[in-house]
Amino acid sequence: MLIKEGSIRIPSGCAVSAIIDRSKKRFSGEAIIRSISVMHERSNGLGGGFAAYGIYPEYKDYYAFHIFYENAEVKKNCELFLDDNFDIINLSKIPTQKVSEIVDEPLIWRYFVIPHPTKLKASQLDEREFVVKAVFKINTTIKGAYVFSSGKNMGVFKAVGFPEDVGRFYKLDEYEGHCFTAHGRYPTNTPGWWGGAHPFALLDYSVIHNGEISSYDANRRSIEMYGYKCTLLTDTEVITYIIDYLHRKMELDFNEIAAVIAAPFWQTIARMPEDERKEHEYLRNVFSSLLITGPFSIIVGFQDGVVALNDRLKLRSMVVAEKDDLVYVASEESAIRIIEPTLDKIWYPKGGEAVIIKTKEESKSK
Amino acid sequence: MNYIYPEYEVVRNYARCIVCRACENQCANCVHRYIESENRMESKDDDCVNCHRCVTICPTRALKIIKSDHTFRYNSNWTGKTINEIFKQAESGGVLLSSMGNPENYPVYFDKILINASQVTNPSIDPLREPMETRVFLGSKVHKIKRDSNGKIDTSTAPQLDLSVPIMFSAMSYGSISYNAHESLAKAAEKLGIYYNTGEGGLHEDFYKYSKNTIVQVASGRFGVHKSYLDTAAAIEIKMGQGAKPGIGGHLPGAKIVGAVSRTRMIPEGSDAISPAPHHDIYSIEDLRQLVFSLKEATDYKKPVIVKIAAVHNVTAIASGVARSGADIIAIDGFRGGTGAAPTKIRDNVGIPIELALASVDKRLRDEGIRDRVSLIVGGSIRSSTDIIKAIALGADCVYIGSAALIAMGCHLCRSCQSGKCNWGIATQIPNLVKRLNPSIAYQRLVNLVTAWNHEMREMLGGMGINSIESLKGNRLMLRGVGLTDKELEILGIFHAGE
Amino acid sequence: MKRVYVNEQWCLGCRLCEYYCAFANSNESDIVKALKDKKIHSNIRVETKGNINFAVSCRHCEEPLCVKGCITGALQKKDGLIVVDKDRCIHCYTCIVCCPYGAVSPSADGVIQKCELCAKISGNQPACVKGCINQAIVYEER
Amino acid sequence: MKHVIIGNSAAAIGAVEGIREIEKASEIVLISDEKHFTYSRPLISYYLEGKTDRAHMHYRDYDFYETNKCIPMLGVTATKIDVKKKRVLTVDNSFVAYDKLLVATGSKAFVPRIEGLDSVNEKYTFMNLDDAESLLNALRPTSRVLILGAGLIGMKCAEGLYEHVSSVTIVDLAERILSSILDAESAQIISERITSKLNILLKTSVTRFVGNTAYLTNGASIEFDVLVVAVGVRPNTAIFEDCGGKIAKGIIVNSKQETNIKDIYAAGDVCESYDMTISQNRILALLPNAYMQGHTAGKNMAGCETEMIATLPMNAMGLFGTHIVTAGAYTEQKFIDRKNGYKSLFVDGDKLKGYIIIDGIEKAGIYTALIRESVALSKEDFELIRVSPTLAAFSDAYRKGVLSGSKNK
Repeated sequence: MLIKEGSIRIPSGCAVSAIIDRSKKRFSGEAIIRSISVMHERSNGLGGGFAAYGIYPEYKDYYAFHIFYENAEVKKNCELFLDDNFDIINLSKIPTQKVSEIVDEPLIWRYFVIPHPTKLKASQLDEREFVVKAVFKINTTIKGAYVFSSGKNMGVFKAVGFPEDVGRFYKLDEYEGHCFTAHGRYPTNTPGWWGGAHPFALLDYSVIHNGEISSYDANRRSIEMYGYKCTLLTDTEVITYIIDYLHRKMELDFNEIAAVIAAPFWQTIARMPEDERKEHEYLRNVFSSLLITGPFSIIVGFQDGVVALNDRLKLRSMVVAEKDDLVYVASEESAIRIIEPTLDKIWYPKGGEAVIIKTKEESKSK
Repeated sequence: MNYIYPEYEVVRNYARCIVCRACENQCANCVHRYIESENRMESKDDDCVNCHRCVTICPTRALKIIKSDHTFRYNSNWTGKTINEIFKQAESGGVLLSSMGNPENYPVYFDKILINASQVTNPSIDPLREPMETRVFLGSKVHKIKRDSNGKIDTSTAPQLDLSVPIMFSAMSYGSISYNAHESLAKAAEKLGIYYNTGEGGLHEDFYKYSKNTIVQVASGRFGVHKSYLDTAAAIEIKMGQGAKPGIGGHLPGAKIVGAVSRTRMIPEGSDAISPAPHHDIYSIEDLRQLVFSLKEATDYKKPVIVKIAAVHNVTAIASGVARSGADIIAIDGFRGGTGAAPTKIRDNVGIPIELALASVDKRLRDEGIRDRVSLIVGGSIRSSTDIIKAIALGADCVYIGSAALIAMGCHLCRSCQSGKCNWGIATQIPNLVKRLNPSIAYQRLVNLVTAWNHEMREMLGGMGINSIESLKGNRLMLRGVGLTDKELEILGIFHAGE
Repeated sequence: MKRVYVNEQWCLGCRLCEYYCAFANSNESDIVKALKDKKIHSNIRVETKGNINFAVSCRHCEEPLCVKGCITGALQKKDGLIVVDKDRCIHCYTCIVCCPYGAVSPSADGVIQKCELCAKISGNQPACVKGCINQAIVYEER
Repeated sequence: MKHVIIGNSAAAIGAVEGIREIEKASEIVLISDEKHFTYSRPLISYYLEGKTDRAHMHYRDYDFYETNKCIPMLGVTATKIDVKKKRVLTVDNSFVAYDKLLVATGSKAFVPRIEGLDSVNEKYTFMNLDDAESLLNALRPTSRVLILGAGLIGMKCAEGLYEHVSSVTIVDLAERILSSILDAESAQIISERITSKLNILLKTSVTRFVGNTAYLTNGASIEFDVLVVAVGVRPNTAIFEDCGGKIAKGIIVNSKQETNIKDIYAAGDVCESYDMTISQNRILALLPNAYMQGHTAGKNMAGCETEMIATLPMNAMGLFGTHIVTAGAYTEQKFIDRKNGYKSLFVDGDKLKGYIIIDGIEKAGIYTALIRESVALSKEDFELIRVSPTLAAFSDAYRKGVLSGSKNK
């Protein structure tokens, strides 16, 4: 029997794509499906998924939990746990449609929740940390339940299958959001598991990733010291936790995060002006175990934007383009041209260069 | 009557011997002798320590040393070695003494661990074409971002050691090794951008110029410790134990306390230098904390403090305690570590393998969430670039090499340091022998060794798809065990090959 | 010009340089065949006094008294190197009287011999330098 | 600049090489009454003996004149120096103009007046190649040779012709052979070694010749077939003396080899040297000395002020297989070592002044250097030096200077 994610580490290659409207104008998920489908050859049908931001405006103050259940028994246990710790505002099955390519679907449920005030107070944690702890608790202790999305006004939709099929399965064209990311997976030695598909998300952070990082276990063993538990043993998972740790807990901005995880080479740092050099030396030294080596192109989604980043050698392709307020990121230019043939600007970010795209509201507030 | 039959025989090929007498000139044990009346050389096997000096310099390759096939009646319980040891002790009434590392047949875990490489899904990296970084900082790395009012990050850290490659020369005192050996290590450390360690013998005034590459040691004897000794160093190491002889102190005989050695140690000429087994001001972990902070106080908190411990059974708990004692760096010395002299029985039976000690300490510190508070240096028979790769993947930040450095300089592991008559000019204070080690050669050989290892490490890193050494640290998925039990794999925290 | 220099701080007095020199100048390819059971005549000689050892060979002087004194012209300075034309030496040993270093000596057949920096022998380093086990003998520009 | 050198032997060649160290392009003319390419005079005894031949006697490589761009006028005798017009007149009445002139005319054999000498048919001197050729032609296996003079020339001549003739007799007024370079004991050692080969008659001289019979002062008479006169040499000063040059026993020069006449230099056997071991001027008719004087003169002629290095007598010779080296002056205080042949070191106060060594000659140059550099013996390990000449005996500073290359003179 083949072993699924969590019991063994699975390296994989992939396709990534993202579209964001900086003016926060919402648009249908149809475009992202078209974009990712062009890169069909980069996936092998063992995983596909999407993160969509701005899709739950009516519940924007609640954490939207998307959960896979193996069976109804598990669901019951999990809901008991949720009930115990959260006020559940709304719960429903996530709407899907039958698609012949998508099989073996688990129970897929969605909950809009807010931490139970007394429980939160008793925990002495901040709200977000409380949510993270709860997600880990479910994922590590309730066997057969898996929270794969836990942010506000955003959701992750993923499955085993080609991404375009996954999109149709979840009826993504019926959602409207201001930002979508998509992932087509090419794992190398597994039938794939629904939970193992990308994006991988924690709170608002979603990560899609193409590559196979060679620093995995160094990163994993390091990040696990800070309260994370890598249950999937995938690159994406560990990258997500690192980003969560650096952004949410260490309060580094995304440029600083890039200087940690895709740090410039020492020889480059040596040539920097003194202030900049000191800062880079500091970040590389203090967070040395969070340096990520090996090929990757990642797109991190967060509440108000996306960040695209390549490994420092740029061992994976990634292209960024702009048209008016829309910004596109993809593994291949074709995935952008298919939805927007005429672009204002297109470029290939250098290895280790974080491309940070923020919505205008967010930019203004800064 | 001498019960002991010579262990080695000098074999001279008389058809090749040109009677140049270089062997005679170079043997401090006077094994070779010129017979004038016959114009030929003769050897006295009894005094041969098998150091290969004569063999190496013989211009015609006329010499070799073989193990004597003289034997006792077969007995796998009472071996010849055991019988001879009893003979020796019955004769002398003394403790058996030995030098260098434990030579006995215990498992070498490094040799049962294999390294990964990239194929297809992840490109290997060619270190000749892409940067391959081996720079390492040692010191406490507390994750806490402080910013000024402009949002600029405060970049100050606890004091760090900055190494071009994660290799340092481990503590070997001036006294146990020669002036020239010390100079070679110091020069090589400077050239390589790494550090060497004074050991517990103080720092000769000539070597203050290498201070930025010098780690000074504070050991139980406190020899040669004074204000400027501490001030000049890049880091200070408190020696709590040594892998070759955990639990006991040191003893440098008065015969070696001559001239500059005596001055440097700050003890009278000819007096035995006795390092007590414990530090008599450290009887528990809180005492260690006091010493750590005394040293930090004395040096203005500008230098990292290393605490060196021997790998013993409860090394994890000890390391955890040390990590919480204020030390910036922990050095763990495995049971194969070298020594200038140790009681044979202790050297060969006390302590645990460094691989297991490292794996469990690294895990314990991570479990406790304090791994970043300290850096880990491991030593005790690091023999090759692959040992280093494996050690780092198991969780070390850096390694100490001692024996390997000595071998690079010419040591042939004859394990007779205690005699003080090192034919290679390393473990001796006899001027005529000391001059045999020309630092300009020895230093270059050290530089070559580390450079070569660095090349190999870069190749292996590149093979794993890693281009910076920090991504290897603790990256145990890069390792697989072969022929190890489940328990061993569990302690090492690695999978078996094939898994 | 590069010359052979001896740093007595490192000279161990092992005399291997003498043997490597004799071998290099022997026209034999095997050191045993070249030197076994023979009295060696080397162009470099080790001197010893107590703990002091050093080897001496021709200094290739700027103003070589041996060349100036040579009555036949057998000793010549060519490109800074002092060489012997063995056919022209008639064993008068005026050069021995002239050389302040004792670096010229009679060979087995009486003809004068001296260090020629292994110029006629292949290799970019004189044999004594290559053979010195402690780099006490160096070949360099000073 | 035009340099003219009268002479073509060691001093002349030294001068050419000295000039060329300084000037690459100036004109050099060599005038020599000998017709031969420059050759080594001391080799004539080896030539006689057959140990060398004409092909190996050239003092410098055959391209020497071309390489050093000098014009040799060989077989041309210089007859006069015209100091006013700065030119040298030659036997064919032509002249060669000079800016700087070197007189390196060497020496000639001294032939004493002896009654009946004229009547001797086969009589020769032994100074140059032509002499050696003539002598060789005269020799027969049956020849009985009589040599007047047991000095260096006489003894080397005797060695050279010994194998070719039936007997050799040497007559000398001195009480020992090689009296100018050996003391009594060393001379005795040599005498003993060669007594079976040569008939040496000392403390006597020839009073008259009658045909091929020589009559000695001690009453004996010697029948001979060939006579060689080797009683001594005299410098060829005539040409210089004629133009007003100052001479004593030889031409008087200063330490730059300048004579009293402007732009005229002298070097070699024709001039005097200052013998540092006796603190006096004297003629030191020795090849190394000639070369060095010539070399010094040459450099000065080319405008590079150079002083002659300290000069002392030095001799090295092989005689019937025995090697003898000597140097300096023989003082009263001496240290004799008879372990390996014979060695006598002559000391004056704290300085080594001279030595005589027979057989154990290796590294003798170290003794020479001690003499030349007036080394204070008390500062070095003289006990060790006495046993054998070794640099190990010198003080650290001296030795390191020598070995480190700071003293490569």
